[in-house]
Amino acid sequence: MNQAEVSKLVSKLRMNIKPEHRRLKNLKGPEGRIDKLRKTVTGLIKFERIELNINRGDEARQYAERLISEAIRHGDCHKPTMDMANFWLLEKQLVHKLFKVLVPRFENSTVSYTKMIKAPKAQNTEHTNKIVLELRGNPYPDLIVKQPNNRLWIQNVLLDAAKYDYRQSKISEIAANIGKDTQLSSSSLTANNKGGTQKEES
Amino acid sequence: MFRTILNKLNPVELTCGFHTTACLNEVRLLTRLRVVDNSEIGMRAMAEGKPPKVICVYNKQRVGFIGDRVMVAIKGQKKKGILVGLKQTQKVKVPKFDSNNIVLIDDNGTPLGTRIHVPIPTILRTILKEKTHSKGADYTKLLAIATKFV
Amino acid sequence: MFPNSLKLLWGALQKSRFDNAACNIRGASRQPRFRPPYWYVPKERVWTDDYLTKENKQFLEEVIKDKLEAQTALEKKALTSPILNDVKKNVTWTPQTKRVGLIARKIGNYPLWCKDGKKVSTTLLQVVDNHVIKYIPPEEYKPMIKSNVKWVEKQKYGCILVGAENIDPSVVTKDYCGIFDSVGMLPKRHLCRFVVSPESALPNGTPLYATHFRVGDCIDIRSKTMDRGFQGVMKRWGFKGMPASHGVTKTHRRPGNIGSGGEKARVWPGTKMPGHMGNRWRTLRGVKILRIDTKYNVIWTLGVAIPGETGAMCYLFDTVLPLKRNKTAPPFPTQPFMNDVPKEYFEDTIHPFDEPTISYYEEI
Amino acid sequence: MAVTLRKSTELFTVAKWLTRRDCRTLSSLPEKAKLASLEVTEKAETSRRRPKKVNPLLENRHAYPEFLPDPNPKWRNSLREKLERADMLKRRNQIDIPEFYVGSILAVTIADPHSQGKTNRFVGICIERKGCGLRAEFTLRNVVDHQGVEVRYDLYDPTIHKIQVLRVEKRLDDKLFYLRDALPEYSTFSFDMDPEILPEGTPVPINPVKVELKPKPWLERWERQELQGISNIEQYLTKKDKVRRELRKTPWEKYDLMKQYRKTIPIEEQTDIWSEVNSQLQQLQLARKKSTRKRTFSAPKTQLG
Amino acid sequence: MFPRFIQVVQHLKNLERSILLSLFGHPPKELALAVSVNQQPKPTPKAFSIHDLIGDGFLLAVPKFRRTVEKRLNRKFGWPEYVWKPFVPKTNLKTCHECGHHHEQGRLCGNCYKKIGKETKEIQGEILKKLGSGPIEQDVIVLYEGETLPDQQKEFWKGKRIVEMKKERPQWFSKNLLQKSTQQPSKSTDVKPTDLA
Repeated sequence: MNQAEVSKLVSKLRMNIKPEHRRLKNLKGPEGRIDKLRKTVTGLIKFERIELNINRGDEARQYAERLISEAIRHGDCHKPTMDMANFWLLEKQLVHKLFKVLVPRFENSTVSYTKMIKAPKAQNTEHTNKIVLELRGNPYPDLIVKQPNNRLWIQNVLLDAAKYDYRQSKISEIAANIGKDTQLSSSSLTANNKGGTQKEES
Repeated sequence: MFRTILNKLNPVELTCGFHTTACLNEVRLLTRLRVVDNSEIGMRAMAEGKPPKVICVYNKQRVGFIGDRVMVAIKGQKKKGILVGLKQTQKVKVPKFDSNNIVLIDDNGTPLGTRIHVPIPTILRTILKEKTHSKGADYTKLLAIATKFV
Repeated sequence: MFPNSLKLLWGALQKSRFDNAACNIRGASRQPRFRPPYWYVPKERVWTDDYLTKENKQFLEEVIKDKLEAQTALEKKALTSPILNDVKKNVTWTPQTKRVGLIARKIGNYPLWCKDGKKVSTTLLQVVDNHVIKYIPPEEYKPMIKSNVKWVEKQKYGCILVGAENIDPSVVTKDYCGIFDSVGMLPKRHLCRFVVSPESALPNGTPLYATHFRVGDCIDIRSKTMDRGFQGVMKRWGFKGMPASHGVTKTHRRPGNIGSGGEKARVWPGTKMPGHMGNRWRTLRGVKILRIDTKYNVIWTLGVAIPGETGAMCYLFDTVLPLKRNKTAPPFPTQPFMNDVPKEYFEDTIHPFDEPTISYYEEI
Repeated sequence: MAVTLRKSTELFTVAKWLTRRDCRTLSSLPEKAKLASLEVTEKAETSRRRPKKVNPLLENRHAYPEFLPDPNPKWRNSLREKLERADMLKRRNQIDIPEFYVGSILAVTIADPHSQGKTNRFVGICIERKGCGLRAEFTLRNVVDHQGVEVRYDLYDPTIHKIQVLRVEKRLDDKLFYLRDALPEYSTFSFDMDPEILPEGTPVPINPVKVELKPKPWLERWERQELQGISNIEQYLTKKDKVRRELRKTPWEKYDLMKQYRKTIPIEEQTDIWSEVNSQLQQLQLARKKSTRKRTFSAPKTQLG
Repeated sequence: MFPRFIQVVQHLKNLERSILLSLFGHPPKELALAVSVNQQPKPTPKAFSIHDLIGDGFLLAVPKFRRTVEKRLNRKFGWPEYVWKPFVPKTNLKTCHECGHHHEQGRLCGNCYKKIGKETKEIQGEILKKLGSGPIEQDVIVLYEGETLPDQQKEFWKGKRIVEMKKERPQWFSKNLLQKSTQQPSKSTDVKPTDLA
């Protein structure tokens, strides 16, 4: 059991982190891996939405999140953070973007700063796994459109009916139990509950 | 031969390319030890820069631990000794020393010297007492000539 | 010819969908040798986006809440049932009796110190939401594997289904939910059967606590070992491998010879070879309990050799080792909930941390 | 263009907005002027945006690092960590485990069944602290009778009677293993050393002493570890050593944000941990202060090692 | 008369050729007048006999034992837990709520993504053109042809830069930046079938 490092303080990332990093395929070893990721992080900050392979995308996502959280935590007057931004962003105009655009955008955010969604598989490509990586709050059209009007969908209609039945039976039971002994109520309640749960699997 | 002489002359400039990472520092066959009592043979061997070499460790593992009996080759003679301090990593609360220390004894367990001039671990007291029971020799005489325990 | 092969193919395809250990097909055309018991049903359901409305989601939560209430009512009923309370009058514990066990989660290791200053490593096992789901008497209990043909006549043990860790009913299949629903419980993440003698039967819904075992008792722990994947012989069987140099090429970690010629010129069954290592059920027997926390239901056991990673599920039951068995009667059939239990139990040799520092005195 | 909206009067805004399309084609000059004015306001805003205040609870992490769990998610479990912390606090209530750092000089008294008085006292400089929770350990080093001795202790071992800090200070490095290869006077401390008590409220001093190494052979390749506390390492290095040192350098590791993240416990989790144990630790600290006040005050001497 | 003569000569030539072939193997070349002395006479091919093949016993490679049905099927289809040779039907296909195309569970719909990706590329190009190579200090808002800015508070517009697309807003791209849908829930309750017959 090793001691945690105490010299640095970091903010918690709002995403799942694997216990170990991925080794991206490259000849130069760990240095080459970092170089690869630098390019991807720069691209992500520049374009705000990119499509790439899952392994590289997921790794780059973690680094981008860390970079933004460091920028939010320390601001642009902190020299090590500026040094870090200088290292990770290959195009220097993006350093301005990080501190002047992204930091205000994500300052009060309670969710992760980036989003990763699996892209559709192209035909005859069983093994390539592409993703779309984007910054939240980008000006592009949404990738996933939430359906607000789902009341008439089959599962909701069925559940509405079940809810009605459930409430009715409850009311009738209370009415019947007014005069009766209260001890019996629990067992009959359980019997009635079955209808409700079976609907859940529909 | 030539290289060793050169090394002695200027050890910094001519260090050979052996690895210098941390090793286990075990006491096993042909390990060089340090004699820490004032027996004549031991003093002379250390002064001449010819420390004794292990030629047998008397236990099952053949790796020496604190209190184990070893046979050493010292100044062309075979002598027995007891390990009283080890370089290898020890258990919690047991001291670890910067050198592998040995006290020379004869077959009955009587130390050849009259004084030990470095500290020895207190756990040795218990270990030697236990060993004395099982063997014929009495090793606790060694404890009597110790100057300091840690 | 054609329809026949199509039928076979279809049958095989259908079978291949179920990834359940019980439904494994042995070859494309063979029937399963063992019929699994009825509680072996697929648990994970295919996940779909339901797009439920807000009201309907609330309704589902309400139903679950009602079910939880019903479950607590069942618990109370079980605790006041005559089986649990009148036990001293009717049945007594004998060394041959088999009690029910517990399902626990391995949550980590840390050291404790004995009263003589010795440090011992311990493993912590947490008992979460353990409930008796059902008792199946000997007449109805049909074990999957029968070693003896006339076992049914000789059968003297029933079994108890124990579940651990409540989960949301909507994340498991309907079949799995039904097992719990039939006795009025919410579904549990883990379900296990313990073979018990009929005296130690328990009513449905009885909660089980860590105090089911006593400090100083020995238990057997069954769980799955760490999955190490496909491994070579050096790691899997501890072979020595071959030298690093002296003309050895490309065979440093290989097994070498696997048999002799002549009549034995084939690979003998059971030869130690590379293959999948770990992820197997293993039982560690005779593990001593050193400390029990009654508030969080945590058991400290001696040693770190309990199979599985941190977070693995373990099945705990009384040891079968003849020398380490219970000599005196343990809580039988189980320890019911009590308000005035001490917060922690310590084994006699263990030094509690809130006791003063250990010192030694000269023997006189 | 968007700048036009930021004019105060609404009517003006609307009018501008309506004519926006026509204005756009004229030139970019007015736009730039407005941008400049905007920059001033932005700058004022950025200067206001200061780094957030650090929670004072988090400062505990230097003095009590063993309360933080191992960051490896394989071994994390909130309940186990909680029980472990409770046990640690129970032990801390029994004996006073003071605040010390690598480089401090400690005197440890343990109950030893092997020694004659059944207790044993050892004084030395702390060269390493490792492990978390109840496994926390520290190593003391001293040179006794020209023989280097190191003893490892469990911090929460119930046989420890007393841990006394003789001098509290930090060194330039986190691990002082190089003292094994340094001249013996840098790790020699007398057993009857008097405790030096710092005046209340002073920060922990950092001892800037740089040790001198003995010539090779060494136990480790100290030249590759970027150690601050060694003064004369260059004189022993060969050309090859220097080349190798350059080859083995990993300058990118400094920027590996996720590597740092995987080694640390995030602020949010640390805050929970420290708020759980802080009140008890404060009480213990107060009790310790009371006891130290009784002792005589002695000024810290500047001393070798 | 003349052609018939030629025919006869041709026939005679053929006859001669066939005789020579049967006697000396290959027919001699057209200009070779004499048979080469060195040429060895080819051994006449033996008549085929079944005994050449069979010899004393029957030695064709044939299976010695019958393969069981189980083995045959396993060979044909593989083993479901290890290698399963036939195609496995996908069970995780869903219908897109937007366009009705099929897509895998947990992935984006291919049809919708194509559309969105194209639009994204266009906007990205437009933004890059607008922002140029100077330091990027402002957030961007995308407006389409013939659109006005939505009503927002002043703070909302502070430090934003407007990027205009030279085309109409696509139908599916929500205009309102806060509400993420273009469709309002319909209030009519009656369901009328349309486009019948």
